[in-house]
Amino acid sequence: MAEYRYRDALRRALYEEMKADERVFIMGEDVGAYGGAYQVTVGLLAEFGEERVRDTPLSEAIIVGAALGAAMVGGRPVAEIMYVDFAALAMDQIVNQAAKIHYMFGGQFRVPMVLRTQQGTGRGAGAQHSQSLESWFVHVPGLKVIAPATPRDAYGLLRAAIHDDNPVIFLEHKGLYAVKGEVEDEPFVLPIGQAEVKRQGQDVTIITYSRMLGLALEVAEQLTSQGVSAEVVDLRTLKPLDYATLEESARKTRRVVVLHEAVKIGGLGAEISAELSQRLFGVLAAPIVRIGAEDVPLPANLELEKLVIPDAQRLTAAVEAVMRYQPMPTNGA
Amino acid sequence: MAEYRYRDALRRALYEEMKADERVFIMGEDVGAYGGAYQVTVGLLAEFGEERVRDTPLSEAIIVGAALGAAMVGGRPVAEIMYVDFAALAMDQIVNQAAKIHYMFGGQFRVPMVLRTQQGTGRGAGAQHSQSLESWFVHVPGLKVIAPATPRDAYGLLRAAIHDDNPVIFLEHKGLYAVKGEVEDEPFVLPIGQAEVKRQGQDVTIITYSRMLGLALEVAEQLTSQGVSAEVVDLRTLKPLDYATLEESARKTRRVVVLHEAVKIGGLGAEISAELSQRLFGVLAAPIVRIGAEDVPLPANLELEKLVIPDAQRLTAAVEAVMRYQPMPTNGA
Amino acid sequence: MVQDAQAILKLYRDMLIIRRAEERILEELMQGKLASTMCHVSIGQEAVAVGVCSVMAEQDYLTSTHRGHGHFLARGGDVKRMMAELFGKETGYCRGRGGSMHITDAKIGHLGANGIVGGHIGIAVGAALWSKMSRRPAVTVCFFGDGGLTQGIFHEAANMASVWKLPVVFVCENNQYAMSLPWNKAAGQTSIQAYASSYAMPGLDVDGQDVLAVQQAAYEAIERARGGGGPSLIGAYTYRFLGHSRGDPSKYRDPEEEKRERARDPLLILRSKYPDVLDDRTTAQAETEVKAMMDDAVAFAEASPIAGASAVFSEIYA
Amino acid sequence: MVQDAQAILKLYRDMLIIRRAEERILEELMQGKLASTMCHVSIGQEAVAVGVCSVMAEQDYLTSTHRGHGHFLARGGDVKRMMAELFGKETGYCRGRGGSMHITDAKIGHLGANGIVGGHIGIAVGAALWSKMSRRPAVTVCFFGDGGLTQGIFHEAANMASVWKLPVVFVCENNQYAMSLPWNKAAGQTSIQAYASSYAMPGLDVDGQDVLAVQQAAYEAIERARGGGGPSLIGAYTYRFLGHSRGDPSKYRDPEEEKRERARDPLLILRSKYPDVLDDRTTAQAETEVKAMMDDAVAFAEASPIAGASAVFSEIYA
Ligand SMILES: Cc1ncc(C[n+]2csc(CCOP(=O)(O)OP(=O)(O)O)c2C)c(N)n1
Ligand SMILES: Cc1ncc(C[n+]2csc(CCOP(=O)(O)OP(=O)(O)O)c2C)c(N)n1
Ligand SMILES: [Mg+2]
Ligand SMILES: [Mg+2]
Repeated sequence: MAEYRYRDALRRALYEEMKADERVFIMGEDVGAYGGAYQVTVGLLAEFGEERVRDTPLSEAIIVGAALGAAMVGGRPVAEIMYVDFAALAMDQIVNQAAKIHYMFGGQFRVPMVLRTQQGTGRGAGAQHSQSLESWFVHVPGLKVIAPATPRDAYGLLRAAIHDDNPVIFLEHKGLYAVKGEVEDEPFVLPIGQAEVKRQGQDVTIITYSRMLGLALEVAEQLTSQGVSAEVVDLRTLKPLDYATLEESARKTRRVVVLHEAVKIGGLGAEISAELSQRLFGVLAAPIVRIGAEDVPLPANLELEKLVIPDAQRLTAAVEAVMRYQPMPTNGA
Repeated sequence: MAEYRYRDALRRALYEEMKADERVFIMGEDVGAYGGAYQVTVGLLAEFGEERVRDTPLSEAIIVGAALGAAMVGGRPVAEIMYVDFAALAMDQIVNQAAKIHYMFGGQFRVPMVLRTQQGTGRGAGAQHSQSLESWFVHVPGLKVIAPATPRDAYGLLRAAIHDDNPVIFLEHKGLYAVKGEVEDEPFVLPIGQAEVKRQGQDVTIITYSRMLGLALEVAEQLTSQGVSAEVVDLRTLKPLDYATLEESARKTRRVVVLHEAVKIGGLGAEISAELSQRLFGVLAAPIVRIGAEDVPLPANLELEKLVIPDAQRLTAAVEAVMRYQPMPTNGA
Repeated sequence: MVQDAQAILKLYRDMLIIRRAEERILEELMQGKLASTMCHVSIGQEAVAVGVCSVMAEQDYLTSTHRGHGHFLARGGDVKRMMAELFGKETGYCRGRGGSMHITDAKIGHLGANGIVGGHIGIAVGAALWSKMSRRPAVTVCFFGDGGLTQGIFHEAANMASVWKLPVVFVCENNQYAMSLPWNKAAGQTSIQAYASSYAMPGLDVDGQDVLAVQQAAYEAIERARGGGGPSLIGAYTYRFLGHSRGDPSKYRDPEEEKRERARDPLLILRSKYPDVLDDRTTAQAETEVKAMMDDAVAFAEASPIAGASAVFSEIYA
Repeated sequence: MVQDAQAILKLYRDMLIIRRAEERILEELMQGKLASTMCHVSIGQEAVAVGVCSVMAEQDYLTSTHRGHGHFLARGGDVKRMMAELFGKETGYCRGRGGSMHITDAKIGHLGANGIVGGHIGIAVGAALWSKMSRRPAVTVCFFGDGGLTQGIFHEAANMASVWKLPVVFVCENNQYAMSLPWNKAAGQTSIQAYASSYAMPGLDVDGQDVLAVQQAAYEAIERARGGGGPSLIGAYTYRFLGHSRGDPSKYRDPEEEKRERARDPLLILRSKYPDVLDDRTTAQAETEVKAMMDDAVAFAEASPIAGASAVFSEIYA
């Protein structure tokens, strides 16, 4: 067992996969000598050479398109889009092409490609470099979507994504790259599609993913002093969603808060809240509360940015409200 | 009062706005001599000339970009993207640019532009020409989103969209263009952001929009024979959402079904269900049921396409289930 | 290229197959037999597809457009399973999920007809990239229209192919119109080959109605790519004889122009060049054979089953 | 263009303002005074911004990039409110919402620095379109980098501007690198002007370190556009003296190359051309004045308030 930073765990996954399978290669902007905008691919150029660690021209659409074409004829590309915001330039290639090729052509092609990108706030990067766009991808049939929160998950799930024969959107978080965590020395792969209970609790379930996991764990810890035992479930995979795990936890605690950094309106929290509200109608002791970013473009000033996204205060208040909830006397049948 | 087809009502709105305001102009693929892929702009070229009814090169990103630039310096463009699927080629211009310009630059610019497009199934147009992507746009701060279901709403809301000083995504439906309905002879404008109860009812609320309104009204009518009185609420504007109207109806009926053609997972129905489930916790007599497309790319075969999207049978079953719902005896406090 | 009688006849016959297949498709469409409303025929443009595909090797790839029946058939796709696809049947190439606009056969290196104008150009570059990386002598041909050329991704693709010297041949079928937009309102200039210079690749404009001219240009470009010489751009000037799609009366076109252009029929042009090889008896026999092929194809399509609900919900993921 | 002493001094001083402003910005950045981590300086590239902006008319527009301080200041933006913006203050041009990457002043026809490489090129074309449609004699200058040139939207934009003969001047600042990617790995060829021929517009490569050469090229292109002659493309060859952004040691560059290129400092080049106008006394005085400007700007920024929560949630819609 060793400590890895999130970025190093990702690099280890890339390294092992490239060693094991000649068909795996990396392409993207500044992934070579620069080592990636967030240093994930540092050293891979020296190890694997320019052929397999390809610096591309600054052209997001063709990065995805070329990865897709290569995947259709036998390659296993891991393409990088530097910021998820720039995926907006490649949405046709991701959504109309990569996601649909397998089904639309009646199963004639496989599309084993991974699209690594990173999203989120924390650097005062402004409205065009800080978005969290997972719900766009979750809405698209044919894609898989992963958003790891820990070095261990980042490692195990990136390997799984590379093994998968479908287009996988792999969402890292710019605020996590330096975060450290334990990763086993023995190589392993984590299954796609499994959420994980990251903290056991009895009274309330906080469902979250990516960088917000840290906030959830921190608040959960603080809440013990108020006698609240919070369970924290980390989705890890956003598509397909592991409703079995979510439902089990929510059935136990009967109180749910869904937390993410993406805009609340139309965010993934809506999907989860809607589904659990339906499945657990009559079981829940309180309405499910969603916490996400306000409906505002993200300001560049780091202090202002913080006002837009969820923080400990808002999460604590939400949990408290859910704990405190008293059913109204219903005025009907 | 005269009967208009949906497409003619849209054309009337364009015509009146262009007559009234020289700054309003149209640009898009085949909007001129061809009259638009779905004949909305027929005749406008003859009336207003090539300068104001501009056939663009086949380049979606620059269509949106140029409309945006024109809007920033005084024009009031109505740009057309032929199919919403092609908006995937212009997401950077829509989301990173148009939606953010006003806020990100501290209010220095206004962006009075309308992006007309059409979406949905019904023509066996296949996976790349039949999607419903409204939830992408609803998730983006800075945009407004409209999806009219009737000729009257199409007319009144397109005029409102053109008057608005913000980027408005105006989602028509390819299956509605030939549908007829009454529109007042006197010019009028409908307010953005107001849902409308299209059918009064007492027992259950069906919340829907765009082409699915027809299905909802049809099923609601059929349900009377079973003694079920269904209220049908048409959202009309998808962003901002008129929760006041939705809540009022849901509070009355205490039963809600949300219906749309877009993929259910991560669809707008999730947002509505999550929000109403929270607001009306303890008030609702049954869980909110969402109906949307299955998580499958849309097949070209018209018969197969029908299997993927909601139909009368599925809607009826959902309403019946909601009506029939019996709370489980809770096994806890 | 040396042309013997057999080769000429094959070119003629391949063009005839496309012509008659698309005429038949239109007939079936009128009778409501097609399962989708989307259908674009390439009548008049057959020489481009046939000229290019005639010099492709077995291991080569191609990507195609919404107007792709010609590329598909010229590459050797089976007209039966194609017709079944258009009829929306389970025996169709895409199990009825794709229809006309997505006709594809992976087995013959056909990487898909695509409904997004320009959307497949990236796929072509990617296929060429992997061919090069895996050291296979495969060349990828990327067909696209004059409309595709004004999409940003063409330029990103051409640039990447150029920098990485990828074995891809870009074939722009300039049929003078993108839907209703004439080329002179779509671009600031008339040439296609001029675009090649931006990407430091060879560019050549050819008469797309002359199958031999197309063949020669394609042969050179493909062999150059195969030899490691990188990409090329061919501008094949052609004309679509009919409307953009069903129900387009092409009112935006000058009838005089249509008449003039229709006279430049690639089938007639080839016949006039080789009257001895393509004499009346030979062409009549070809007609008979091709007619039978089409009857068979329609019969096969009609007899085939449509997918059931369970099939629709299968193969969403690999 | 006729150059009197005053004009030369102004060019020098405008370049000096940019140089010293950005040096000061870096200092403040190191001290943790900037409100965002995003900051790209254009030190070494001042001649392009100043040369072009020196011949723009009051009613003209420009669009700019992530590396936009130079364009902004050369166009006459107020360094105080710019510094306040970088400090994230409410008095900043964007109320602290934009930061360095989005510095903008609508009042001087500046339509925004943009964080998406190539993302603003459409805005430039649209502004030019409306100028033409509303018959105003405004020209729009679109600055972008060598990286922006490989984005599809540049090509869509150049094509549209060409077909519609729009009054826009595309200025590609080729500083030889897009982040770590050298131009020779980004494109198949060295010239920028070569891209103009695809769009049937004039193209001109100039030495971007020579402010007078840039000015001359821009003058011709702008006046041509103003006269209805349509768009042009200028390729200005320059070099960024520092890393791509803070914390980039530019390991991907050859130190020899850096040394050679840094010797071609646009300030020194202008001085060496006009030693009499730009003598030691004059330049020293300019330094003093500019230094005072920067001190004022920083003082203003520091003294300014930051937006409160209510401000953050205002002006989301117009
Ligand atoms: C991205 C995109 N935009 C628009 C369309 C609608 N459309 C389909 S074909 C076509 C014209 C294409 O012109 P061209 O590339 O010249 O091919 P042609 O139809 O002439 O064969 C258009 C506008 C589309 N399918 N995809
Ligand atoms: C669409 C997009 N892709 C990538 C980036 C990340 N990025 C910012 S600047 C830059 C390099 C830009 O190069 P160039 O256009 O030559 O401008 P320069 O930085 O050299 O001034 C990159 C890759 C971005 N901001 N936007
Ligand atoms: Mg064409
Ligand atoms: Mg550069």
